[in-house]
Parts: sequence; C-alpha cells; structure tokens
Amino acid sequence: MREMTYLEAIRTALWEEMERDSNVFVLGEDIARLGGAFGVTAGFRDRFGDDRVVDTPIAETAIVGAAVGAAALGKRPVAEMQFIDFISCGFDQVVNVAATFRYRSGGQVSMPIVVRGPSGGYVGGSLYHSQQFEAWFYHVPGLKIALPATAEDAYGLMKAAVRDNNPVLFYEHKFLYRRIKGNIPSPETDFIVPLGEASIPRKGDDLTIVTYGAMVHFALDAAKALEQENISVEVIDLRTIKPLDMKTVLESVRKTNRVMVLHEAPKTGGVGGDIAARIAEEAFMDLDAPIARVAARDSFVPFAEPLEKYVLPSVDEIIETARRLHKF
Amino acid sequence: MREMTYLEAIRTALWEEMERDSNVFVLGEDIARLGGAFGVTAGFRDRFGDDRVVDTPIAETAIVGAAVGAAALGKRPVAEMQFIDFISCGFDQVVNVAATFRYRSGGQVSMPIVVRGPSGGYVGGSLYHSQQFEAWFYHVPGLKIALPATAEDAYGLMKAAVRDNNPVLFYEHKFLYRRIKGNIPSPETDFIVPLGEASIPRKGDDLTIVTYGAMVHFALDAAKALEQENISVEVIDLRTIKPLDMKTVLESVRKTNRVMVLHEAPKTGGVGGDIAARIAEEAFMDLDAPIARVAARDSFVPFAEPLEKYVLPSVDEIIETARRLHKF
Amino acid sequence: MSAKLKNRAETEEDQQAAPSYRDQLTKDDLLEMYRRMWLARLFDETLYDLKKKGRLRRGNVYGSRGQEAILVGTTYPLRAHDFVSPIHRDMPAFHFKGMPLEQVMAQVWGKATAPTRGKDSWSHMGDISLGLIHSTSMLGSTVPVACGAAWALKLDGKGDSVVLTYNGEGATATGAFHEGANFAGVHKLPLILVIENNQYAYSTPLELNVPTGRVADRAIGYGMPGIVVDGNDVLAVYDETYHAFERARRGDGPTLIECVTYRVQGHADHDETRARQYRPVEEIEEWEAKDPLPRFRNYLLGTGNFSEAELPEPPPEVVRQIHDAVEIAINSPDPEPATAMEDIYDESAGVSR
Amino acid sequence: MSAKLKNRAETEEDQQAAPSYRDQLTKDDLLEMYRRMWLARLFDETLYDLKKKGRLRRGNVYGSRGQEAILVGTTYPLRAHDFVSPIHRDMPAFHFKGMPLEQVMAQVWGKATAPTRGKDSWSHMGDISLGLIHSTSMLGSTVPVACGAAWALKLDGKGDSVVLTYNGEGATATGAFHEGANFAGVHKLPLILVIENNQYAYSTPLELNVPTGRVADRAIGYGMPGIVVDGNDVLAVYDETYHAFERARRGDGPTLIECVTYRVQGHADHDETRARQYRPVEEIEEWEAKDPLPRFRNYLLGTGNFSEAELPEPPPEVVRQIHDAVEIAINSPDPEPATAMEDIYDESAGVSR
Ligand SMILES: Cc1ncc(C[n+]2csc(CCOP(=O)(O)OP(=O)(O)O)c2C)c(N)n1
Ligand SMILES: Cc1ncc(C[n+]2csc(CCOP(=O)(O)OP(=O)(O)O)c2C)c(N)n1
Ligand SMILES: [Mg+2]
Ligand SMILES: [Mg+2]
Repeated sequence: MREMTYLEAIRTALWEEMERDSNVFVLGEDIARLGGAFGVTAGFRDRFGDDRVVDTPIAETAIVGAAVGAAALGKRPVAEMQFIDFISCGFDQVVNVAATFRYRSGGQVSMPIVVRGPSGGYVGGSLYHSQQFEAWFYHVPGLKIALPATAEDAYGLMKAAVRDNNPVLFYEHKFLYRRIKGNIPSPETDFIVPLGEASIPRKGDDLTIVTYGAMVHFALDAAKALEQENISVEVIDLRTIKPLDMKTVLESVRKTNRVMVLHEAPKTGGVGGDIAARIAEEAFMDLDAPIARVAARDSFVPFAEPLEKYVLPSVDEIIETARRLHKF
Repeated sequence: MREMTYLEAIRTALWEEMERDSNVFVLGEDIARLGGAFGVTAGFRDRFGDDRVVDTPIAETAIVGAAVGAAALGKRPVAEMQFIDFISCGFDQVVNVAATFRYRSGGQVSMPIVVRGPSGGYVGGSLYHSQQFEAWFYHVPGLKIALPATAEDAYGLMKAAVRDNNPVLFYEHKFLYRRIKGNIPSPETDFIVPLGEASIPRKGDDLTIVTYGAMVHFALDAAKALEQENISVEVIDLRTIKPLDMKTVLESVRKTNRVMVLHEAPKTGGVGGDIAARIAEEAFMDLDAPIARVAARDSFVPFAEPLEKYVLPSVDEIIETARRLHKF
Repeated sequence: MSAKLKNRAETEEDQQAAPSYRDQLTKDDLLEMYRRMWLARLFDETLYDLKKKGRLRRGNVYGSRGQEAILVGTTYPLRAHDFVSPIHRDMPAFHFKGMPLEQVMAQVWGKATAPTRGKDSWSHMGDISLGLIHSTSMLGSTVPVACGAAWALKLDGKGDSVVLTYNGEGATATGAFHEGANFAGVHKLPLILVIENNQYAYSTPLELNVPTGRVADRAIGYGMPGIVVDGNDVLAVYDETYHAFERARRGDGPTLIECVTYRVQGHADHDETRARQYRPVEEIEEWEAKDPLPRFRNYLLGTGNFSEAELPEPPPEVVRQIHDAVEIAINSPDPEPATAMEDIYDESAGVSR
Repeated sequence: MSAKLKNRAETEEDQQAAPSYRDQLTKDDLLEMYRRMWLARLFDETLYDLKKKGRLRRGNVYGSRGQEAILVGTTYPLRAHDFVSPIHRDMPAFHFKGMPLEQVMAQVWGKATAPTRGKDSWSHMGDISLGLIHSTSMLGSTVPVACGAAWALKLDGKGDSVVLTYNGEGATATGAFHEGANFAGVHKLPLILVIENNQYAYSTPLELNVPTGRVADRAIGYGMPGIVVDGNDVLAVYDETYHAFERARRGDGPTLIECVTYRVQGHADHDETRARQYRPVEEIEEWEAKDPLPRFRNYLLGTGNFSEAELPEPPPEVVRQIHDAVEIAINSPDPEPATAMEDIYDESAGVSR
C-alpha cells in the first residue's frame, strides 16, 4: 500500500501502464517538458523519452486525431486535454472519428485511447476551466466515460481505461487532485477497477443517492449530517457512467424506495435525467417518492465566488432534498 | 395562403426576413452560387447580393464564429451547416462562444444568430448525414433549439428564430423537405410561431405522446392506427425543446395519465430522459404507468437499409409501446 | 532558425539534381498504369450509369472522372507497408492499395461483405491490414489521424513506411487540415499530403477556399515543401509522389503535393445540371480536352514503345473486371438487421492484466 | 491567379515607398506612449505583487512584462470606431482601447462593477460600445469572431473601421486561428492579426507550434502580407500596425504582423519556478536585457527632444492611477449571488414583428 493523492494516483497508474506496455504513450500540450499543467506526467519525459511523451502543438483536434490514428495501428495512446473544457475544440474527432471507428471498420479496428484531463468546478476556474459536460459524450455510442471520486478509483480506473479496447473519456476532478489521499495497492497486485462497476461507499436504508465524481464527497458529507436526523442514506458512486451499472442502482432503489440523482453538471440535459428515467422505467413500482435530481443550476460556472457557489450544487441542497424525499 | 413544401416554407421565411430587415444575412458553404445543397437559399444571391449571401470556405468554426462576431455588432446572421452533422466541427463556437456571449458581456451583448441545417435519418445518409444530436445543445444554457415538424411551423419558427435575440439552433428534417406541404399564411399577416410553445396536432384521452421533428408524423400515424383499437392518443409536438413547454406537456399528462416520450436520437442521453425525469418530478402522482421512451437504439445511423431501419424508431414500435402503456 | 522554404519545383538546382523516377518505370509498369487509369474511369462511368438506372439503391456517386492521373500516379509508388487514407473522390484508390474490387463495390451497395459490413457508405472505409485508413465525412479530419498513424510507425521503428492522405483544395480551409498538417510539420512526420485541386469545392471556386489560388502556398507555413504538379499528367504526379516518398523515408518529413486538375463532372451524380450553371461551360470543355487518359495514351504511343493494339480504349479485361465486381457485389448478401448493433464496442477484454 | 506574396518588410521598393508613420508622432504622442508602456508594466507588477500577497482571491495573473511595446504600439493607432479583441496576455490593451482602468481591475477581482459583472475572469471581457470584443479561453477562437465583426462593418459601409486581434504564436496552431485567418484572406477583410511571438506557449518552445519558427510564413497561405517586426521596439510596432491599418482601410484586406518578443516571466504567476527550469536561464537574461522600456527611454533621450526629468521611471501619475484603480476595484461590491442566473438569455422581445 502506498499513500498518495488523487493526482499522484493517476500519475502512478499512467507510469506503471507505460512501464508494463510499450504500446502505451502519452501526448498533449506541455506534458513532456513541463510534465503537464498540473504535473500528472511530471518526470515521464526523462523516463520514457520524446517518442512516448509527446509535446504537441496547441491543437486539440490534432491531439485526439493523432491518438485515433496511432490506436488504429495498435498503439494505446493517452491524450491529455490541458483542461477538459478544451475537448470542445477536438469534439469532432471524439464523437465522429474515435467513437465510430470500430463500427465503421466492421469490427476490424479497436480504438484503445484515453482522453483525460482536469474537469469540474469549485476552484474559481470560471466558464472555461470548470466544465463537466460529460453528458455530451454519454449520448454518443462507442464511448466510455470514467469519473473517479477517490484516489484508489482514479488509480484503478485509469489502469482499466488504458487497458480497455475502446475510447475512454477520463474526467479527473481538479478540486480533488491534491485535496484527497488514498491507499494505493502495490503494482504487483495488478489492481484495477473495472469500467462499469459502481461502488457503494456508504450503506443505508432510507434513501439512495446515485452520483459520481466530486459529488460523491458531497453526498457522503450530507449522509453524515442526515445520520443525526435518523435518515439513513446509501451512497452509490457510479465511477463510470458509460457503461452504467444499473444493477447496483436498482438493487439499492428496491431497498430504499427513494432516490436522488446528483451531479455537478447543469440539471437540464444532464446525465441525471437519463438515469432517473431509467430508474423510473425499471423500478417504477418500487418508488415511494418522485426521483429527485440535484445538479448545477442551468447556467455557466461563473467566476466570482458568490456566483459560483450559487450555481454549483452544495451539501446543504443535498441535505434539504434528502429531507424532502424522506418526508414524501 | 400559399401551399408550399417544408423546404419552400423555410426558404420563404428566410427570404421574407431578409426583405424585412437588412440586418439579416445568410452565410455558409455553397449557399450563394449554388443556393445551398438542398436549395434553401436558391435565388438569394441574385436578390440580396454577395454581401448578404455569403459563400464561405469549408470551415464550420469560421462560419459560426463569423456569425457570432457579426451579431455582436448588431447583425442577425443565419448560418447554414451544409448538413447539421458538421456542427461538430464548429462545436466550440456554438457552446463556448455563442451560447455564453451575453452572459460574459454582463448583459450588454445580444446574440441573435440562427444556425440551421438539414438533420435526421430515414434517407440512407449514413453516419455523417443523418445525425440528430440535439441533446448536446439541450444541455447548454444560453441556446434555443427548434425542430419543426410541419411546413407551417418551419415557416413560423424560422421567422421567430431570426427575430429572437438569442442563438437558435434550427434543425430542419431532410426527410420532410420535399415530402410534406403546408398552407403558409401570406406575409402581410406577419405570422410567426413563438419559440417555446408546443402544439397539439391530435387530441386524445388515453395516452400522451410527447415528441418533435419528423417523429411527430410517426406519432400521428401510430395514433391513427391505435384509434382502430380504441386507444385514444394525444400527440404533443414540442416544436422547440429549448425552451421546453412543460405546461402543455403536464396538462396533457394530467389528463391521460400515461405518457410516451419519442425522439429520433439514440435513447441513452437523449432529450427524452430529461423530459421523462421532469414529468416524473412534476406529475408523479398523476402517472398510472411508467413513462415510456421510444428512441433510436444506442447505435450510429448505419448505411444499409435493413440496418438503418433496425436502429431508427418505427411506427410499429410506437404502436407496440402504446399498447403496453395502455394495458399497464 | 527558419529555413526559408521554396517550392521544390521552383528551385532550379533541385530540379536538376532530382532523378526522374519515371524513367525507371518498365513497359509493364506503364501498361499497368494505363490499365489503372482505365479502371478508375470505368469505375466512375459504371456507377454513374447504374445510379441513373436506379440500381444503386442509396448513396451518391462522387466521380473522379478527369482525376485519374492523380489516383494512379500517387498510388503507384506505394508498397504494402505504406498507408493511405482516401476520401470521397478517391474510390478507385482503395483498389489500387489492395482492396479487392468486389469489396469496394460491396461498400457501394451496403452489403454484408463490404469492409464496413454495410455500416457506413462510400469512402468511409478502410482495411488496416492493407494499409488503408478509414476516413469520415468531415473534410480535413483524416489528416490528424494520419499523423497518429505516422507516429505509430515511428514508435515501431518502421521508418520505411509512409502515410499518404488525399484532400480536395476546399478541405484545406478546415481547422482539422491545419492542425494535422502543422502537427506533421512540427514533428517531421513521414506524411504526404496530396491535394487534389480540382478548382471547385462543390460549387465554390478555388479562390473562396484558397486565398492565393495556390494550395502549395500553405505548405510554407507548415515548414514542408509545397509542390505544384500538373494533376492530369500521370507520370509527373508519379515522379513528385516518389520524390515525396523518398524524402519521408530519409526522415526529412512531410510534403504537400498540389495536383492541379479539374472536376469535369458535378460534385456528385445529383449535381450534373447545376454544375453546368455555377461555372462556365467553356471552362468545362477546355478541361475535358485535357483528359488525362488520351493524354497518357498519346504519350505512350509517342515513345514508340507501344502499339495502338497494346493500348485498347478501354482494355477489355478492365471492363470485365468492373463488370464482375459489380455482379458479385449486387449478388452479395445484405447485412442482417441485428448486426446494426454489432461492433459499437470492442467487447474483448482489452490487453491482459 | 496567385499573386506571389512576399513579406512586405522584405520588399525593398515597398520599404522605400512606405512612409514612416512614427515621424509624424508629436512629442505628446511619444510621452503618452512612454506613459502607457509604464502603465502596462505597473499593471503587471502590481497584480503579481498582490497575487503573491494573497490579495487577489481567485484567478491567475498572465503577465505581459517585456511585451509592453506590442500592446502600446498596436493600440496607439486605433480610433474609437476600430475594434480590438485582446486575449490573456493583453490586459492593459483593454484600457488603451478605452476601458476605464478601475473596470479592468474590477474584472480581476470579479466585482459587480466589472464588464462581466463577475461572471467571467481575466481577459474574457469586452465592451462593444468601446470597440472591445470579448474573447473566450479557447485559443484562436477570437479570429473567426473578428471576421464576423469585420463583416458587420462591411455591411454597414463602415469601410474605415478595422478589427485587430491578438494571438500568441502558439495559438496559430489551432484550427480556429486557421479557419478565421483563411476566411479573412478569402474575403479580404479589414483585419489585423497581431501575433505576439514570445517564443513559448506555456512550456512549449516556438518550433513545436510553428514548424518554421516564423509565424509570418503562415501569412503566405492566407494571401496576406506577413510582417515580422521587432516586438520590443514600440515605434517599429507602431509603424507596422499603422501600415496594416492603412492597407485595411484601402480595402486591401488583412495583414499578419508577427511581433518577435519574449515572455520573460512564467506563463502565469504560478509558473515562475518551473519557467526557469524548462528553458535556459541565460536565454531569459539575454531577453531581460532587451527590455522595451529602457530601450524606448534611451531612444527618446537620444533624440535630444526629451530631458531625463520628462521621462521618470516610473511616471508618478501612472503609479497613482494603478493604485487608485486597485483601490476602487477592491472596494467595489461583489455581485449578488442570484445574479449568477441573469443574462443567460436575452429575455427582450427581439426585433419587433
Ligand atoms: C467539415 C465538412 N464540411 C462540409 C462538408 C460538405 N462537403 C462535402 S464535399 C464538399 C466539397 C469538398 O470540396 P474539396 O475539398 O475541394 O473536394 P472535391 O469534392 O472538390 O474533391 C463539402 C463542402 C463536409 N463533408 N465536411
Ligand atoms: C484551445 C486551447 N487549448 C489549450 C489552452 C491552454 N492554454 C492556455 S494559454 C496556453 C499557451 C498559449 O501560448 P501562446 O499562444 O504562445 O500565448 P502566450 O501565452 O505565450 O502569450 C495554453 C496551451 C487554451 N487556452 N485553449
Ligand atoms: Mg475541389
Ligand atoms: Mg507564446
């Protein structure tokens, strides 16, 4: 076991995968000479050299596209978006080139790429350094999406993502990078966290909160507070939203009969609507209350602190919604 | 009244808006010399000249961006995507530049642009000429989205879109372009269809189908067939999904107590999940059956006819789902 | 720092020093090239004809008539371990890079036997085992992908392999083209950017996509040689492509080759009428007179090494070849409906743990 | 068809014919430019200092130290009816184009009095009434927007107005930059593309974004003059900008001006330590010696028209101006939380029916 931050866990997972498999390489802006804006690839260039640690021009379309082309020829590239927000500049390559490649190739070609980068708010990053528009990609067949909440999961999911034969979007949460730590299994255990398996960081009986990413911590904080009020909350951390572990969600809902879906992205058109609709379809008779959604308000993430706080979900909002659900 | 096709209705609306307001201009690939791939702007260049009917390079980012810049200085540009699929190449300008502009300007700047183009399947267009990924934009604050189902609405919504002070994505359905006709009011009536008001093309009592775009016709066909079985179906044509006319939807659901949400886009992450979640939130106690969603399978739109048919929603599927809902 | 680059063709010394690779072509080579030019021509004519007769079911035909010298001249230097990414106007190139003609045809008819198994249409196909990299509809988007392929070759130490992409002159206006070309220039990748400058992008004349009217001017900013070649002269195209291959193999990086030609037909089969309205008919006629097929034939006859009989118009075996491929394609099975849901994901385990 | 374009600075006749606009600057002009150079310098120093002291609350400081000659030289020729789109390293340019300094500062502190009312940070602001066009974070994305602004001016017959954008050399690798620059070239728009080539994009050296090491080489493909100018010489920058303005006003279309300079600090305030690791410290020192402020001062003294006393370092009124603006900003109200939901849509009726 090794104690590391969320960021170190990602760095270590990538490092170990590059050690293990010479087909794995990383590319992106400032990832070699600088080691990445946040230092995720610090030291990589010295160890793995310029061919496997590639500083690219400022060109997200070329970065994702180059990852695709290399993957088509058998490589396993990991592309960094300096901030995940900039994926909008490489959008076509993600949704129309990477996601569809295997399909268009009649099954001949695998597309083992990872597109990773810091996402999310709560750090004053403003409109273009706070985004979590994972819902765009949730809608696109052919993609997988991981959003780890803990250092262990960040490590294990990254390893699974690198080894997966499909394009994986890997949303790291910059608020968590240095704020949380975890105990990472030693490399010999070859620990991974499979894509598509939710975890249940807290068991409970009265209501279920289904969430992912940084919101897992908010949910746990809320659950702790609600314990005082004798409301027993089960928290499900989806870990990946695509594939989506509906089995774990439905089992929990069948037990608690009350559910809240929680995410950091704006509510309208967010992944929460789809998950809520699925729960309603598959467990309609098990629901004792309408499914609640807690999410960001339908706005952008603004700069000034009072504004950012107003837009993004808060622990208080989760607690209030849980109370309302519980009373229903 | 003037009888015209869906396509002619769009063309006429644009023409009349350009006659009415010299701030309106159109830009896009092949729209001037050719009059557009489908002829939506045929004849415009001769009437309005090269400054207001602009043939651009193949550059969707520049097309949307130029529309944004012109709108910031008081113009009302209408940008064509030759196929709406190519909006993925101008994605950043739509979601990060156009949608946010007013917000970032502290309310100083309006962003009256329309981004329009042919969308949708059922014509053998394959992966890149059949898309309807409106859900991407549904999730982004600041945008509006219109998807007319009839010639009248295409005309009236286009006029409203051009006159609206916000960025409007205008999804024309290429399957409808020349297949349907309507009676268009004369220009003197100054007829428009306001953005955000659903219509009810068919009244019914037993269940509600909430839909938009080409699927409205599928829903109406299904409703007709279901009439034989004494199932009375109400069809709601949302016309715009952003703004979303929940009032009309909820009124209907409170009457029929059974609802199906139907769209052409893939089910997972589609707009239907969000609408279903909202209905469940706001009319939970009125529902006698789980909300059903009918949508494309979670795949791309394939080329070969048997494949395309398999993926896209069909009237049969709507009928079967309605029967199931009715029996529940 | 910045070596001022000139267009190679304009550099006199260079032109003198450059070996003329065409002189090394054997008679068999030349006959094969002649045959291929006809294959491309007949491919085009056959599909246009069948489309008109309603036998194509779905999809448009993007013709390459008049551009055959580019398709043949750029693919002839290719070896099995090189990679190519054809786009909409390059359908015959799939065959020239090794894809059986009946497979190309099966793709046109959306058959289960096509490389995409009916999933996608027209040129959005490939076969990595043959060195054919799949493109999408989105113009310019193959260039970044080609960069990645070149990078993979580099990682594998396959310094002898080269990646070649096609783009129309119009596609060079896209951001994707720029990002890819610039990436290739920065990293000196073994990439050849063949630009088929056929004067029009759909209805849009050259100057509305390429401000200077010369695509090769873009190469300067990418730090690569920008060659302009007569795109209707198959041996000139061959020569320049060969030079670019040699350059790439030497590790000297990418080359942009602007092949100047003309799209004598409409943008696609549905555009025949309008294509004679949005541009001067005289212009079309002028270029029809420059047809690369008779031109090549006359050249070959002029060398004195070929008899008229050796250069039939068209070569009957090519007619048969096309005919057979169409027959096979038409008689091949359609894909099963449920296969529409296959190959969205690779369900295999990925790499072992 | 294709007029071969040379870099203007390299065309001898042109150089001789070109009037030297700097000679027309009055003593007051020169003093004002000197004052502005100091304003930019002190803006930078003040915010760096306050950030270090923890008084900035949130956001990074992207410094313009060493690049003041570009900011002053490019904005000085501007009139009220011209438009400018500054990006991250150009904060003082907002003020030079008319935005009150306390408003610029209010933006830094995310105050209700800022042009974005606290919605967005740093340079993502503007004021259309002052001719300042808002940018986003996404590098290169202002260029297409600037094209649209230029088009609006054209539609309104405002042929005398010009649009100027800034980009780092790194941003010229983006697809957005290319699509916009090409659009401007195709339509001969009155656009000036100022490229601040400060040798680095964050940690990435020039050659990894610009293959030839010369951004001006890109201009050739866009059919516009590509000028290279010493970016640390305010009067040279002024002159070239003025030429570009004249060209745009004459209807001769866009110009790319590559201002060669150096980012003497880190990419942002948080990058000071690493910025001395990913590049040679000698290189930094070499460029610090080329500081545009003493250089301009020495030039002015050398003309014999200025006394030492007329050129204080820094001018005290500028110190006061910055100080006051900071005070005003810090003491301005924060936005009300609920205003976070305002101005997502324009709720007004739009144009009348
Ligand atoms: C990004 C993108 N935008 C628009 C289109 C629609 N489109 C298809 S072909 C074409 C013209 C292409 O012209 P060019 O690149 O010169 O190639 P050509 O057809 O002349 O061979 C256009 C605009 C597209 N496929 N991709
Ligand atoms: C599209 C995009 N990709 C990445 C970034 C992250 N980023 C911010 S500044 C910067 C470096 C910019 O370099 P340059 O354009 O040379 O300007 P400079 O900072 O040197 O003035 C990068 C990569 C961004 N803002 N936008
Ligand atoms: Mg062309
Ligand atoms: Mg720079």
